[in-house]
Amino acid sequence: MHPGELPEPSGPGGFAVRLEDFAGPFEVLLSLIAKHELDITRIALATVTDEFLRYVRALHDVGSARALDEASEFLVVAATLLDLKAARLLPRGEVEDEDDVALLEARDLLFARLLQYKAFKEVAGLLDERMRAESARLPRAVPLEPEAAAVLPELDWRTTPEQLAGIARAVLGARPGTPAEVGVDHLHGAAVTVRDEAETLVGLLEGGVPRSFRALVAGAGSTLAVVVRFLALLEMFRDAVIELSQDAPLGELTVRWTGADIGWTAERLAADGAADGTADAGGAAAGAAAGAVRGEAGTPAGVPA
Amino acid sequence: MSAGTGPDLDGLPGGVQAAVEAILMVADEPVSEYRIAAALVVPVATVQRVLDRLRAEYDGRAADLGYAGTLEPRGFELRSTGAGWRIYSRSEFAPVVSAFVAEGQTARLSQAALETLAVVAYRQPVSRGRISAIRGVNVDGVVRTLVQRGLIRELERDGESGALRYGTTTLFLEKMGIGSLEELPDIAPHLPGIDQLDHYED
Amino acid sequence: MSAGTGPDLDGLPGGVQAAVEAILMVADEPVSEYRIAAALVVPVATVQRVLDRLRAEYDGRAADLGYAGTLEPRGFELRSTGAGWRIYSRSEFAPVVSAFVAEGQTARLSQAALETLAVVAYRQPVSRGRISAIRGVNVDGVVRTLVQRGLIRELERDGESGALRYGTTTLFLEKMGIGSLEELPDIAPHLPGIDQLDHYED
Repeated sequence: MHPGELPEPSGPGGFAVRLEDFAGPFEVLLSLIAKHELDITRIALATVTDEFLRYVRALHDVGSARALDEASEFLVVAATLLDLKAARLLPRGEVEDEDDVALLEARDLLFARLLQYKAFKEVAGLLDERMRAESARLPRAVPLEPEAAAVLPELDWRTTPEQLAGIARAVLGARPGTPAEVGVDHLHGAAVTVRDEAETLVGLLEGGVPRSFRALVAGAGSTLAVVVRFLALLEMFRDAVIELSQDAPLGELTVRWTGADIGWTAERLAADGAADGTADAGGAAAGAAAGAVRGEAGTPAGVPA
Repeated sequence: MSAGTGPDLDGLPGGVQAAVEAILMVADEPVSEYRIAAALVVPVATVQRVLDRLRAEYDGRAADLGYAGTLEPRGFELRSTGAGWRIYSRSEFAPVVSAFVAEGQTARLSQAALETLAVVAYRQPVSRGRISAIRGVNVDGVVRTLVQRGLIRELERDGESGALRYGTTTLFLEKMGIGSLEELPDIAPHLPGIDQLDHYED
Repeated sequence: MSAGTGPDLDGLPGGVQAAVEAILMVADEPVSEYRIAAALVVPVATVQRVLDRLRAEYDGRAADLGYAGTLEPRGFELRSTGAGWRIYSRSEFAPVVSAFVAEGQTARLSQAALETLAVVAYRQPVSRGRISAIRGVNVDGVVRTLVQRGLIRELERDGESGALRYGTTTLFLEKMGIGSLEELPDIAPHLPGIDQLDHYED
C-alpha cells in the first residue's frame, strides 16, 4: 500500500485497490479470488478496508450520491471475504476428521456464495436495463368502452353487506408491514405445554418407582414433546420434587419422585411461570440447559414439523 | 414547429402527429387538446389540427385529407366528448369486440375484486396507490374490472398528489340492497385509529 | 374469407384487418392469435398474417408491405411476446406519454430491490430466508415493496419449513417485455457451477 495516495474513482467500476500482490479495480480482485488465482489469505482485508474508507470519503467530499450505495455494497462483499478468509486460515489438519470436512465445505459454500452474489448482482443490472428500456413503451390498458362493457355476463352477486364488512375488517385490519402480533400460523405441530407434560411425568413417577429418562420420554410421540418433557423435568428439579442420578457420564439418567409430601402439582407451573417450550426445539433445549428460558407455562409450544 | 423548451418532436419518427397518437393510445381517460398541447409544448391550434386529421385518417376519409385514392378505415376511431379525446374500437366492430370480451369473463367477482371493493366502500375516496398499500398487491387490473362492472367510479383527483380517487356507485348500493353508505355495517371498532392508516399515503 | 358462423367481416369497413385492430384496442393484456381467431371465426394463419402486416404498417416499413413510397411510423407499435400481442406507445415518445398515464407508473427500483427481484426471478419459488442468505442482508422490507409493486407474489408455503415462498408475477413479465420466464436473460454465464449452488438449501 502506498500511504498518502488517494485511490482514484476509476470510472463506473468505482473502487480500486493497491496491495502488495495486486493493484486494480476491486471487482477484478474479487474475480481473481473467485477463480482461485489469488489466495484470499494473502489479502490484507484491513488494508482494503482502509483504502475503501478513503475512497468513499473522497466520493462524499465531491458530493457524489454513489458514496452510500458503494459503502453498503462493500460491506456485504467485505463480510463475505472476511468469512472466507477466516475459513481459509483455520488449521485444516487431516481430512479424515469430520470437523475438517465440514470446514472445507463451509469454505466452498463461502466461495459459492460470493460468486452467486456477484452473479445476481450482474443479472440485476440486466433486469434493470431491460425494464428501463421496456418502460419507455406503455401498454394500452384502458377501461372498456361502454358498448363493450355492456356485453359482460350479468354479475352473479352473492355478497351480503355483513360479508362485505367481514372482508373489509380482514383486509383493513391485517395491514402488511406492521403485524399486530408475530404470526405463528406457519408453525405447525400440536400444542405441547410444559404444564401438561409435567402432569404426565407426575403420573408416571408418583408411585415412587424410579424411572429412567429414556422410559419417561418413550411415549412422548414427537421430538417436541421430548424436549418439553425435558424442560418440565428441569422445572421439577428446581422445585426439588424429583431427584436425578446418573452413574457414569452419558449413562442412564434416573428420575425419582420426592414431592409426595409437599403436595406439589403441575398447576404450580401455571402460577409460578415456568420454562416454556419455544418455537425452536433446539433453541429451547439449549436455553433451558442454561437456565435462561423463562416464560408462561401453558403457552402452546410449536416447532416447524 | 415545437417551441424551444419542448421535446424535439420534429426529430422523432412521425413528428407531432405520432406524438399525439402515442398519448391517445395509452391514456386511460379522455384527454383535452389543452393538456396535449401543454405536454408537447406546441400551440393548441396545432393539436386541434392534428386531432382532426387523425380522426379523418382513422375513418378513411381520403378526400378530407387531400388524398387522390381511397383509404381503408382503421379498426379504431377517435371520439371527442366534453371530457376530451379518446381512442375507441370502431363501433361497427361491436359484435366481434363483444364476442372477444364476453369470452374469458366470469359472472362472479374474484376474491381479489371483493377485497378491493371492500376497501373502496369503507375508505372512499381512495386512490389506487393507497388500495395497493393496504392490500399489499398491485390493484390496477382489479380496479379496472370494478369500474367496468359499474361498482366503483372515478371521483375527483386528490388535491395534493393529483392521484385519481375512487368511490362506490349507486349500482353498488343496489347490489348490496341498501339505500346509502350509512347503512353499511359498522367496522370501526375493529380497526386501528385513522391516524395510523394515514401512513398509507401514496 | 370468414366462415359461415362468424360475423360478416368482409362487409365491414376495413375487413379482417380492422376487426383485429378493434380487438387489440379493448385488450388490457397480451392476446394470442388463437383468441383473436376464435372471436372472429377466421383461421389462425389469417390472423397471424394480419398481425405481421399491422406491425410492419405501424412501424412504417413500407418496403415490407410492398409500397413504393415511404410510410410514416405511427405513434404506437404492435409487439409480440410469448404471452401474445399488445399495443404499446412507441418508445421514442416516452417523455411525452408518461404524463398522461394517471398511476401505475412506477418509479425506478432501488439496487437492493433489483437484486432481490433477480434472486426471486431465477430461484423461484424461494423463501425470504434464502434470499437473505444469498444477498447477505435482511430482505423483509424489500420483499414487501416488490409485492406491493405487483412484481412478485406469495406462492405456496414450503412443505418442510412452512416458510412462505415467492415467485414473479405476470406484471413482472410485462415490465420485462417477455412472455414467459424462459425468455429471461441467461444467468448461466454469471454463475459458478450449478452443483455448487445446490448446497444453498434453507
